[in-house]
Amino acid sequence: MSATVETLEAMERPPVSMGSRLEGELLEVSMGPQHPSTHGVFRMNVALEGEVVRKLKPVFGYLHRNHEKIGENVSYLGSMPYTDRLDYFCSMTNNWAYALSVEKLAGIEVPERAEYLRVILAELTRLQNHASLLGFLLNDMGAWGTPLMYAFREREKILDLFESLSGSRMMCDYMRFGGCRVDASREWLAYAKKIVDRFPRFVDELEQLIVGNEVVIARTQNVGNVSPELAVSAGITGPMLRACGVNYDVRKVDGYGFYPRFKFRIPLGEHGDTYDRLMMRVLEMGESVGILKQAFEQIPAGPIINPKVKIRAFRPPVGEAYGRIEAPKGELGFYLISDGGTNPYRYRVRPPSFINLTILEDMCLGHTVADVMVILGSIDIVMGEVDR
Amino acid sequence: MSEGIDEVLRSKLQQQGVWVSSMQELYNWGRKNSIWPLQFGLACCAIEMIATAASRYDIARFGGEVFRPSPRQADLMIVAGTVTKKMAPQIVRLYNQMADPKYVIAMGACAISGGPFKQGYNVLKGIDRYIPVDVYIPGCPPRPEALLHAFMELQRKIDEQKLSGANKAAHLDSEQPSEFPVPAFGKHDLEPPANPDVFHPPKLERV
Amino acid sequence: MESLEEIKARIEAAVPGAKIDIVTNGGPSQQHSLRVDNEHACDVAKWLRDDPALRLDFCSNVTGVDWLDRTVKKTVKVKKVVDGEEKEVNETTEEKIPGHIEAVYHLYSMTHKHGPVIIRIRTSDRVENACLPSLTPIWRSAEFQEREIFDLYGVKFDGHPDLRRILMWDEFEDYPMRKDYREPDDYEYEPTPHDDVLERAKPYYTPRPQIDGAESIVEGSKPT
Amino acid sequence: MKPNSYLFIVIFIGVALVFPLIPLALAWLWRRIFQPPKPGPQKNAIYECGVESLGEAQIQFRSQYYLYAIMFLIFDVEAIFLVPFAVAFTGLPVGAFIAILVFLLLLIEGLVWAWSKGCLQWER
Repeated sequence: MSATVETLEAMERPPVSMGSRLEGELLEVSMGPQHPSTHGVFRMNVALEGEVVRKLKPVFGYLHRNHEKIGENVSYLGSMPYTDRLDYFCSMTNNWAYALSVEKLAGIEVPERAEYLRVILAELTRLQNHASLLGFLLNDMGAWGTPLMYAFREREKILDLFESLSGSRMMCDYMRFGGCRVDASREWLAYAKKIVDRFPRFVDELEQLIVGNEVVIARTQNVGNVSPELAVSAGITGPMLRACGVNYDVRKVDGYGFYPRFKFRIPLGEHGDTYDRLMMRVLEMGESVGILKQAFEQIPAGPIINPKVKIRAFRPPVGEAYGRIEAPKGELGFYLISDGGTNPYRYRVRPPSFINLTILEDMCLGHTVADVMVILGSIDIVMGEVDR
Repeated sequence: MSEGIDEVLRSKLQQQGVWVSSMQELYNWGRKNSIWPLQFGLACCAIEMIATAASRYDIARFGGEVFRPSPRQADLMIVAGTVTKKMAPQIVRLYNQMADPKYVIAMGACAISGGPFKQGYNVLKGIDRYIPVDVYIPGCPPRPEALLHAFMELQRKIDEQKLSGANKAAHLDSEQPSEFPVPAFGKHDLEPPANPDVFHPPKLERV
Repeated sequence: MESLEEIKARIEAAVPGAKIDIVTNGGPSQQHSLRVDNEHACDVAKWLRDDPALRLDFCSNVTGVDWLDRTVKKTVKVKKVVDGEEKEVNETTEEKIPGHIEAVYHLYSMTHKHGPVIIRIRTSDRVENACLPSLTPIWRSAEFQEREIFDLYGVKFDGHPDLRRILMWDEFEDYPMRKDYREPDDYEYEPTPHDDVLERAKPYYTPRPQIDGAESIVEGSKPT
Repeated sequence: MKPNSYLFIVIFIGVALVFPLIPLALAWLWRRIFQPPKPGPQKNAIYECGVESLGEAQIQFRSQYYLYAIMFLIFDVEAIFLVPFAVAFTGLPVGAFIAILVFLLLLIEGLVWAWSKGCLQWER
C-alpha cells in the first residue's frame, strides 16, 4: 500500500502565509482531569507553540461536591465532619477554621488548654502538609516516587499522632465549638514531643538532598515569577504570597489562638519564583517545630471544652460572622449567616488554593510545558478545597 | 481449584518432586500477581491510595506498585474518591480505553454510593451506574489495610476465572461488551442518568 | 481602623451621589457592613482601595447570598374607633419584601494589616434582571469567585473579563445554590429511605393493595 | 570435521530471529483461540487525559525540533562508528588512530559550532 505521489499532493496542507510556516501552529492540549501531576482532578487547556505555553485556561468543577449546599441542609455540628473533606491533607486546620468562625458567630470562649491543643495540632498539620507538598513537588519535577517516600514516612508518624488522639488518620473531626473533643494524655504529649524533636533531622536531610541540588535550582529558579502587586491584587495568601516578599500571615495579623504568646518568625522570599515558594515551605517547617516546642512547655492543665455550649440543638443568634485562620495553603475562612435555626442560612468557605490559582496563567505564559507542572506543584492545590 | 487436576494425585506427585499445573492456573497466577493500577485519584481516598503505595503499607508486596498514568498500560482502575457528574463521562471513557482484562475497584463510600456527599446535586450516586465494578471497599477513606484487602480479594477473584467453558472470564467472552456508552452532559443531569444494562439496583419489595 | 460611620461619611464625601447605608449585624461578632448601590459600586470600591488611610487592597472573600421573598408581619399600635369609643388596637400589616441576591465582599488591607470592611451589593430582583457590577477590574481575586456566583446563583456581573460557568458543566442550566432549586430525580434505588427521601422514593415502589395495615401504594408514577 | 567458523554466526542469527517470534506467535495464537479482539470507537479514540482530544494533532511543527534531530546525529550515529574502534583499540597502529581522531574531531567541531550558535538552547 504505497502512497502514490498524487495522494501525497492531496494531503499537502493548504498554502499558509510564509510567517507561520516557520513558527508552526498552536497545538491545543488538555492536561486533563486524569493526569499524573495535577494533584487530583484539575484540568488545564493549554495552547502550545512548540514547547512554549501561549494560552492556559484552567477548568474546575471535576470534584465539585456541593459542600456549601450540603452545609445549608445539615446542622452546625453536622458540618464539622464535612470540613475534614475540604482540604483532605489538613483536616485539623479546617476544623479549627470552622470552629473559630462558629465561635465568633455565637460568641463562645475557648478554655486555655483547648487553645493550646489547637495550636499544637495545627502546627503538626502544617508540618505534614509541607512535607507532603515537597514530596509531590519533586515528584512533578521528575524525581519519581523517592522524595515522596521520604515525605510520606514523616507524614505517617504525624498521622499516627492524629489517629491515637482523634481516632482517624486523615478525617479527625476533632474540634468542637468551644474546645476540643478529647483531651491529650501526658503520654500522647510526650510521644508528640519525641516526634517533633526528631523532625528537624528530616528537614536537614531534605535541605541537604534537595534544596542544594543543582537540578532543582535549575528547574525552579525564576520560573513562574509573581510580582508582589499582582499577588496582593489577586488575593494570593499563604506561603505563595510570602514568597513574593509581602509580609502577611494571619497568625501575626489576627493573633488568634494564643499565637502572640509564641515567638516565631515569618520567612519571606524576594523573587516570588518557584524556588522561593519551595524554600518558604522548608523554612516554615522549621518555624512550626519552634512553635511546637514552646507550646509543649507552656500547655496548662484545665478543661478542654467550654461547658456552657449546647451540643444537641445548637442555635446561634441571628447574625453573620467571617472567621479565618492561616491554613498551610493560605488564608482559610468560613463565612456563616445564621437565621436563628439549627442549620446555617448561608455557609461559605473561602478556599485559599482556589483563589491562588487565579494567576496560574500569568505565571505559566512563556514557560515550557515541563515548567507548568512545576509551577502548579508549587502552588499546592488540593482539589477538595478548590472545587468544594 | 479447577476440575481438571485431581488434588490428591497432585500432592502425591509433588512429594516425588513432580510439579503439575494447568495453563489456566499459570495464566491466572501470572496475571494476579502483577496487576498494574491506573494512576487515577479523585479525592481523599486517592491520598490513602498513595499512602498504601508508600513505604509503610507497601502495595509492592502484592505486585501492584506500578501505577501507570496511561489507561493503555493499566489493567486495574481504582476509583478512589467522589465521582461527580462532571467527571463521570471522563471515567467511563478512561474505562473504555483500558486494555481488555480490566478490573474496577470502587474505593470508598463515595465511589460506591455517593457517600457523605449523596445529597449533592453534582455527585453521581455510585460509579456502578455506568461501569461494572469488581470489588467494593467501604470506608471514608478506607484504611490502607482495607485497600490491601480489596487487592487480595481481587486477586482471589482473578484466580477463579475460567479460560473456557460457559462462565469463562468476561474478557475472553466475545459477547460481553468491553465498552460502555459514555453519558452526555444534559440540561439538568447526565443523560442517561444510569446505564440500564450495567446498573441493576435490587428491586426492594416494600412488604 | 476607623468605625463604619466615619468610613461611610468619608465615602459619601469622596464619591458624590453614592447611596450607602449601614447594615447592622445582630450577632456577637459585631461585623457590620456597608450596603452600596449598584451604580456607584465600582467607584466606591476603587476609592476604598486607593484611600491612603484605608488601603483595602486585599479582597479576601466574595460570597453570594440568596434571600427569598419574605413577608414580614408588623404589628403597629393604631388608634381606631371601635363600636363607638377610642381604643388602642394593634393591627398586623403584612409587608412583602421582594427577594434579592446579594454579593458580599470582605475587604482587608495588607499594607496597614487592619480588619474586615464588608460591603454588600444587591440585585433588584431574583428572577430576570439579576445583574451586578463586577469588581474584578479593581480586585483581581474577585474573578473566580464572581464566576462562581454567576455559576451557582445566576447573577450576571457586567464588566467581568471572562464570565463563564466555573464549577458546573457548560450545558447545565439551573442555578443550583438557589434556595428554591430542586435536584433531578434520582431516587429509584433508596435502601433505607426516611421522611423527605421516602416521599421522593415512593413513586418508584411497585403498586400493590393494602395488606393488613401496611400502607397501600396506589400507583407508582414518576414525579415530573 | 571442524565445524565451519561461520556456522556459529548462522545459529546466532537463527536464535536471534526465533527468540522474538515465539512470543509473537503465541500472542497471535492466543488471539485466535482464547481472546477475541473487541475494538470499538471509544477504545480506539485518542487518549487525552480522559477528555475528547480537542484541536488537531497533525500540525506544523516548529523548525526547532528538526535541529534536535540533527544534533542526535552527532551524538548517536557517531557513537556507532566508535564501537568497532573501541573494540580493537589496543592493537591499532598510529595511522588508524589518527584517522578515527579526524572523524571524531570533525563532528565535535560541528557540535561546538552548534553550541555557540545556540541551537542547544530552546529559545523562549
